Amino acid sequence: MTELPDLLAYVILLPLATAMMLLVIEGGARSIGGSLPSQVWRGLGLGASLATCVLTSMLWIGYDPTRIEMQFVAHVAWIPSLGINWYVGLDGISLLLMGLTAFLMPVVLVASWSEIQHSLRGYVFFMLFLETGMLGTFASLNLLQFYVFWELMLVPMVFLIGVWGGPRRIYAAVKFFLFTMVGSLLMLVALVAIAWLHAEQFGVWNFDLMTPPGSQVPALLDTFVPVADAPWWQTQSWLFAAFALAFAIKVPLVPLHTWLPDAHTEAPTAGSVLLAGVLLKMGGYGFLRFALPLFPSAAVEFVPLFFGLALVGILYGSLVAMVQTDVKRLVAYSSVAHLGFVTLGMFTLNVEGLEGSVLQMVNHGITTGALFLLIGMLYERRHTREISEFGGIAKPMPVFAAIFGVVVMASIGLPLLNGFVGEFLILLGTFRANAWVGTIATLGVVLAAVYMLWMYRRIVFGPVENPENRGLIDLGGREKAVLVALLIPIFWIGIHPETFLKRLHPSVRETLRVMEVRTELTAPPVPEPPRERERR
Amino acid sequence: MVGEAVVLSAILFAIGTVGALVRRNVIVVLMSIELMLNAVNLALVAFSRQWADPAGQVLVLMVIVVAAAEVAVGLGIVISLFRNRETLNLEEASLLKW
Amino acid sequence: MIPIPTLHVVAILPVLVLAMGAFAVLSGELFLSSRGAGKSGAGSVLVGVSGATLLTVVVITVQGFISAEASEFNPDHPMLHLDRLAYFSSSLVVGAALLSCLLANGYLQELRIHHGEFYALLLLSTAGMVLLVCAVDFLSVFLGIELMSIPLYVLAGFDRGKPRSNESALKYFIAGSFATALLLYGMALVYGATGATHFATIAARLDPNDSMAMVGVGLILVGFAFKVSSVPFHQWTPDVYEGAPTAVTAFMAVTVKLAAFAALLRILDQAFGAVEALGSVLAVLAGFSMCVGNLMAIIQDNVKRMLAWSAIAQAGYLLVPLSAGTAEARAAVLFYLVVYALGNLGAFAVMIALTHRGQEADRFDDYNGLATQRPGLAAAMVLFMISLAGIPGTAGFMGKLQIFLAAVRADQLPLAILMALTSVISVYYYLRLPIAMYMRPHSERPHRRELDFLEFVVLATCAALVLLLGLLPNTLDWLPVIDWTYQAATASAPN
Amino acid sequence: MNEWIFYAFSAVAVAGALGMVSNVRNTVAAALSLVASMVSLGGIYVLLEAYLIGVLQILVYAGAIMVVFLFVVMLLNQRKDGFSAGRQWVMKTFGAVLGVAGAVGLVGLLPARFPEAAALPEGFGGYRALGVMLFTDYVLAFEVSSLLLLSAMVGAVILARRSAD
Amino acid sequence: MLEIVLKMLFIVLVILGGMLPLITWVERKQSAVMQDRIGANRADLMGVTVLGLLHPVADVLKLFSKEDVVPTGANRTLHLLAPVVAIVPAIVTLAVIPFGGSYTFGGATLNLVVADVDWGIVFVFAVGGIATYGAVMAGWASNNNWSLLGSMRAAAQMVSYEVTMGFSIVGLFMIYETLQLPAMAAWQDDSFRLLGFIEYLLDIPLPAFLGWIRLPLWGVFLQPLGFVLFLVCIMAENKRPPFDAPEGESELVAGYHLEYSGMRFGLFYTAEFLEVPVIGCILTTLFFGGWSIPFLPQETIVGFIGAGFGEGFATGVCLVLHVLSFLMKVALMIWLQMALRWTLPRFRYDQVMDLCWKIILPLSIANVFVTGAIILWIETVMA
Amino acid sequence: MLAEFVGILLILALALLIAAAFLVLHRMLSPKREFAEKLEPFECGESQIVSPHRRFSVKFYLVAMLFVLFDVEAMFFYPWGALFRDLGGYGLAVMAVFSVPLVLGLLYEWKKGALEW
Repeated sequence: MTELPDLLAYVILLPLATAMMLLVIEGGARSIGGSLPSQVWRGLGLGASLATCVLTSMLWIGYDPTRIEMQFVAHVAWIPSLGINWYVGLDGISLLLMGLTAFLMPVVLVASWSEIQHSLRGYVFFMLFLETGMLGTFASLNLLQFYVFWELMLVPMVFLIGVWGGPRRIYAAVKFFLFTMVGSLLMLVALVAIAWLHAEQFGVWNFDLMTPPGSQVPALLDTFVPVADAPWWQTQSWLFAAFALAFAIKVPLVPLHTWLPDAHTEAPTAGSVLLAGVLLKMGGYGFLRFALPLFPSAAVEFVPLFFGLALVGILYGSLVAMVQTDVKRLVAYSSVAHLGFVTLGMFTLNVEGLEGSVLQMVNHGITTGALFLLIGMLYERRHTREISEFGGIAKPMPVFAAIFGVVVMASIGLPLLNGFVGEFLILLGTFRANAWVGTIATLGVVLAAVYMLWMYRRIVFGPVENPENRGLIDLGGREKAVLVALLIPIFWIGIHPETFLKRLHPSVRETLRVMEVRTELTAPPVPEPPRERERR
Repeated sequence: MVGEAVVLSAILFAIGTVGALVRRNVIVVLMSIELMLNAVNLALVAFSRQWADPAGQVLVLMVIVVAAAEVAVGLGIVISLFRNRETLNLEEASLLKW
Repeated sequence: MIPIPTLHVVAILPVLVLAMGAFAVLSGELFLSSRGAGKSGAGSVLVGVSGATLLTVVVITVQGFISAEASEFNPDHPMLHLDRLAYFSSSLVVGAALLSCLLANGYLQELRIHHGEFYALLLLSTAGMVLLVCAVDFLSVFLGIELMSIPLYVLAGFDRGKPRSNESALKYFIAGSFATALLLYGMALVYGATGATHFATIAARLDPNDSMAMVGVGLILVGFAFKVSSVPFHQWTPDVYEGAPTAVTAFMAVTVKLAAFAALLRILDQAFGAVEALGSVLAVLAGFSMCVGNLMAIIQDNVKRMLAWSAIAQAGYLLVPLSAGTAEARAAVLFYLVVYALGNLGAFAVMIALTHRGQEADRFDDYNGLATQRPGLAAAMVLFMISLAGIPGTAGFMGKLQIFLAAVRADQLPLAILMALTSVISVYYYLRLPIAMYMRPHSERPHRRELDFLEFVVLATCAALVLLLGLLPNTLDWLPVIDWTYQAATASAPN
Repeated sequence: MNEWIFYAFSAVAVAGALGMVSNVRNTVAAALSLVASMVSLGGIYVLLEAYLIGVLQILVYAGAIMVVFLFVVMLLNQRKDGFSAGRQWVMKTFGAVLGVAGAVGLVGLLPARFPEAAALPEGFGGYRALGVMLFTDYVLAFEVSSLLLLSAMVGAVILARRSAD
Repeated sequence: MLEIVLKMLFIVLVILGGMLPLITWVERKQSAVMQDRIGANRADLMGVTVLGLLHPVADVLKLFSKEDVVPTGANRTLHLLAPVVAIVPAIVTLAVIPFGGSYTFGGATLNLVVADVDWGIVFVFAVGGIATYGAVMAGWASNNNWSLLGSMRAAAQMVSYEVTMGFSIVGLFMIYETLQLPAMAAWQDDSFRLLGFIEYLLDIPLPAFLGWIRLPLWGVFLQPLGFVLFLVCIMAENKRPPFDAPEGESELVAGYHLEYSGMRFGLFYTAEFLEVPVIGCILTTLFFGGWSIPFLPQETIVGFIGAGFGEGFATGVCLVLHVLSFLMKVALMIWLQMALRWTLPRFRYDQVMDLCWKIILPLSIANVFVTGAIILWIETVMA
Repeated sequence: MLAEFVGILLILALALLIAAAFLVLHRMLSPKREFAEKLEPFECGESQIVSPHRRFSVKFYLVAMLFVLFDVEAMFFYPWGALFRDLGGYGLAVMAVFSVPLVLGLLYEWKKGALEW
């Protein structure tokens, strides 16, 4: 496919490698009494993330949208005795989300150029660490490798929130960490359980999701997971529930969402952007990549539940967003609503819904990211996020108001902007699946318009009542550059979504096909009796 | 007689256990533990008689050795504690909460 | 004429070397301390001697593990059986002892209790542990436990000017000797039921329906539960850990647990294999330990106490595979022991490195803002904490993964789920130190003390191994730890 | 005859043990009643044909270990437990109940009848039989016990020594 | 059973009823002789003083008629028990002392020891250990500073010397190959050519007259160092001068029995004096051949007399001779103790302890190994 | 062997009997004229100032501790001594190994002043 077979590995590991290199150099410098200037850290960090971005675009270019199988696959034994391999590959879904990640990272680094002043070295280190974690999560095709990246990314995120966040940062960081851990550890148990099932059926230890090209080793997607007539922990429902819990917390679905407003509000701008932009997507990605294909029957079983939760999320998120006085919290709750759409789309289990869902994830990443950046810029100037403190910002900051307006419109889902395409596809899929659900979901779109526009009006329009707002300076060059970089995809997706959809289409279809095949699987493929248990 | 001896050892062991758990005077607690060890020895001797196997008695010898070593160390600890705290009451001696 | 037994000294070489080392240290202490001046120099010599001794023993046991030749001291009447399990556990125990021994140098000097006896007792205790992990006879189990414990009681009270240290020693002593009495009574009852003290014979004669024998087995289990501080036999742990000098806490928290678990592993496997009910008993103990340990650890405000409760919880994790009893479960136990040792030793090493002018850094507040003052130490602490919490990329994750694998395989899934959930709780308190170090403002406490070279060695070793075992536990040709644990776990009994 | 001697000794042993555990006022008296208990246990050992153990029991337990206890009691010279009376009563009752329950439970789990004891070889329980076993089969235990004693010696000196030199 | 009771009564009567009163007299008289004075001679029965031999009787009468005072604050039970605990071990020790050999009359065997136990000597040590409690209890129960200090000293001294006492005679066990006291005595019922092994070593026949130089095969000749050490230990164990630091009048008034009067004191007093013949018995049995008659082994006597008067009579004569020999030796040992007691000044307490731990203990341990080496060497040479 | 044990029991009984007899006779024969001053603990003519309930020097403990440990050691020496000739050189070696730590322990006590009075 490409000249560089390990391009994907370079993409994933480049940020971490840079971080480690910086750390080593710093350690060496410290030991002889010196120190690496923090600007070097920042520069190299930005450089690394830009390089990653460039490499990712090479992936983008090299990706063949006509093929359905994984591309850029690399499969290297890592811990063979446990069936853990370095197994990465891309399909359209991963490609989009990786692209989003690689794109947001330099943007965020530039955006936080002035915000982060103390412990800059640590900040750069954790950002790069985080980038590797995120990229690795989206590319992993070995379940344990996925788990490793999934958890690994938590650590830098916790530090980003906890060290550089707002006044209640520690509470928010711990809450974020604990919520995520609950789900992921249960997922680990389920993961081990399915690996055992696999081992009993095939006699091989393997955590690979699918068999890599050129190999005959059966992988987890070949495993028969019973629906009934088995110990409870071997049934699809329970295993799916364990996976779903982890992903639902991350998404987040409504009863499990409480960590999100806190984390978003307390995190520094960059953290919020990455949380909203990338981390939340991992939940959705996890459903699509692992939970649905592995346990299709259970997934179907659970559809009503998830529809319900998604609808509740949409409505609840919107309603709560409406009463927020803190802009950042408002956006955070709007994320809950948006991600409700994403979940909804996913569980329609049809092509439109799934495509819309993935696209909406990207959209949300960009628009909400942009919103957080904008709020951050405001915060840098006023050191408050209370809506009531603002009003009439349009006068001192016209450029800001304009861009803010575009982004708000995108978030609402105005046609020709990116939000529209995603939401439209999702609603399409939903109506196909269940008209009632679709109707209620549409209500959510309206609500989104209400709270977003209301918020925009209160901040941007009206007279400048607060004297402090009078002297506000409009966006500087760096800030403009950042925002413009974000506006490009907003318009691109809105105007020409085909660029993205054509890459998504085969992958989504393949996912649905796999689900169908596995639903029809009714017995273990190789009737091998379980090994005699050696008991003491 | 073996059976009776084992019963006796069980009774002594129970008494010792209760003493170690209930009493609060460190020295009495240590003595109760000694009593438990004695009950062990009695059981071992009885069983060694039962099986006509001197191995049990070798074990008793080792228990005696250990009892001696434990007494030396345990009372040394009591003395060093007493120097600093002037109490033998386990509950009074509680800078550290249980 | 009495038949003179044939003795194979090679089988007790580790113990012998350790004893010799202890003698050398003790005579060194006598000889050097009479000189009066040059006391600190004397200390370094003694650290060197004991370090060299422990290193030698590690080399011997590792060599034994590689050669995989089982040996017995007295083949006609084996009390020790050195197979791969024994070699593996011994090298683990002695390795951990080596690391904690290196930690003592700087620490004891800061506390002004740098006496040579410390090293002598440490070596003797280690000798006891080696005996314990090689034991295949109740007699040697008992002697091993005692030789391990008695020096430890003393070490816990080593800082005898401090009431806390005295109390720690006293509590440890009472709990320990009480446990020994229970253990012994159990041994006596099992001996009464089977007429044997040798594991293999017991296994052959043990009748699971014999109530007396079962009481004995239960009491033995309780005795070990005390040693590994499993709930409900854990009450002594936090106090003892907190009160003892940190270097001692490091030593006993790690090595005792290693040795006791390794011995328990062997006893359950080779002597009580017939007792099916043990699995569920152990499972119950595991469940309680995990819950209580993790919950109690949350409310501590002292780092040592927190680590003590966490050690109780970790004992619970270790009991999970132990209750499963399969070969892979035994391997998981051994692997997790390595993980446990590294994480705890590392954490204690950081605490020790921060001890300054007789003041220990054992409260969470002492760590506030440490990251800016001692970035290296803080980073190391974070690494050890996330390893103990079981975050991927560290050894702790691999350990938990292995336990999950074993538990799920052995139909212990509820236990695995409980372990997962309680691990989440543990994350909360493990995170407290990183939070204090990175996210809170500086405390008044001066953290400055030159890092002792030996402390650096320990920290670096632990950190490197935590990462290596977390990322490449079985990949490197020279460090296939998982393979080793399997080889050790499947080493079979002699007869 | 032997049975009656056995029962007499048992009675003394139990009484001595109870006296030790229940004497809350005078630690010296508690220790002395434990001595009585131990001496009669020595007699029981002899009845069980563990002759050497019997005399060693008296030599070491009664004659040495308990002496150390007495020394320490007198050294610290504490006559009373320093323990409130009400609490004392509660503890006593609790202890008694616990003890009776424990003993009954433990005894109940023992087999009702032991099989007839095996025939004893010549010289069983004498120093020769025991010594041969100790110095050949169990020579390791013998050697290790000296390490145990060494650590106890070192430990006791460290803990009790007056000055921190 | 009857046999045991008779043997028991015999030894208790001889030692307690016969020797003990005599010793109290001898003590006074011997000291007087050694200090060149007359000594106690005032007790008279209607003018008859018989060299002061009535003093023991007077002593007993006096002790019985004194008031029994228990000081305030004393623990009455322990105060009463202490003298009992002090005297019982001294008497019980007699159970394992062989005051004669083993004699066969017809089919029946008469073994002149109350209890011929496998671990006789260990029993002596064990019982000696119990004696410590007497002193401890007395001091504790008296509620008196001097008593308490005295009892602590007494106990510390007794336990210290108990250890070294044990070590000092391990060499003997190695030679005798037994722990049984009768067997030890029987082992010594022989003699050896003093220069025999030199002859053997050098492989030159020595002149015949040198071959006649024989020594009884007694412990004292085989283990001279052991004997000295043991003697010191056992005397210190008895706390009599020169090892009477626990009751040193000049420092502690009277030590642990300060608060005792009347027969309660009498029992302590009796115990201490009873120890003297008991020690004599032990020393005799261990080091001086017990009941044996030097150069005249039992077979020789029985063979010699039996030739004329029949085996049974000969054995009877032998028995009587042996018992007399034993008592004579014991008397000699008593004299030895008296002589030492009145010759040596009292040790300071620190000297007492130093002597025990720093001199006797190392020496006796060394003695064990040297003895072992020599035995091995001799066995190799002989083999 | 048990028969021999009966001898010991009998002599024990006899000894107790003698002691009891002495005390009972004394009780019967002695006068009883008590008054408070007489019953005061003897203190060389002074009234008791220092209660005997004070602490002693730790040296006593150290001696007792040494005693108990060496007593246990001696416990092994007795049967060993009696068996020595049967064990031969092996026995000597075994005991030498056993004694090394103990002699070292003794030296340690010595040097550390635990034996100083």
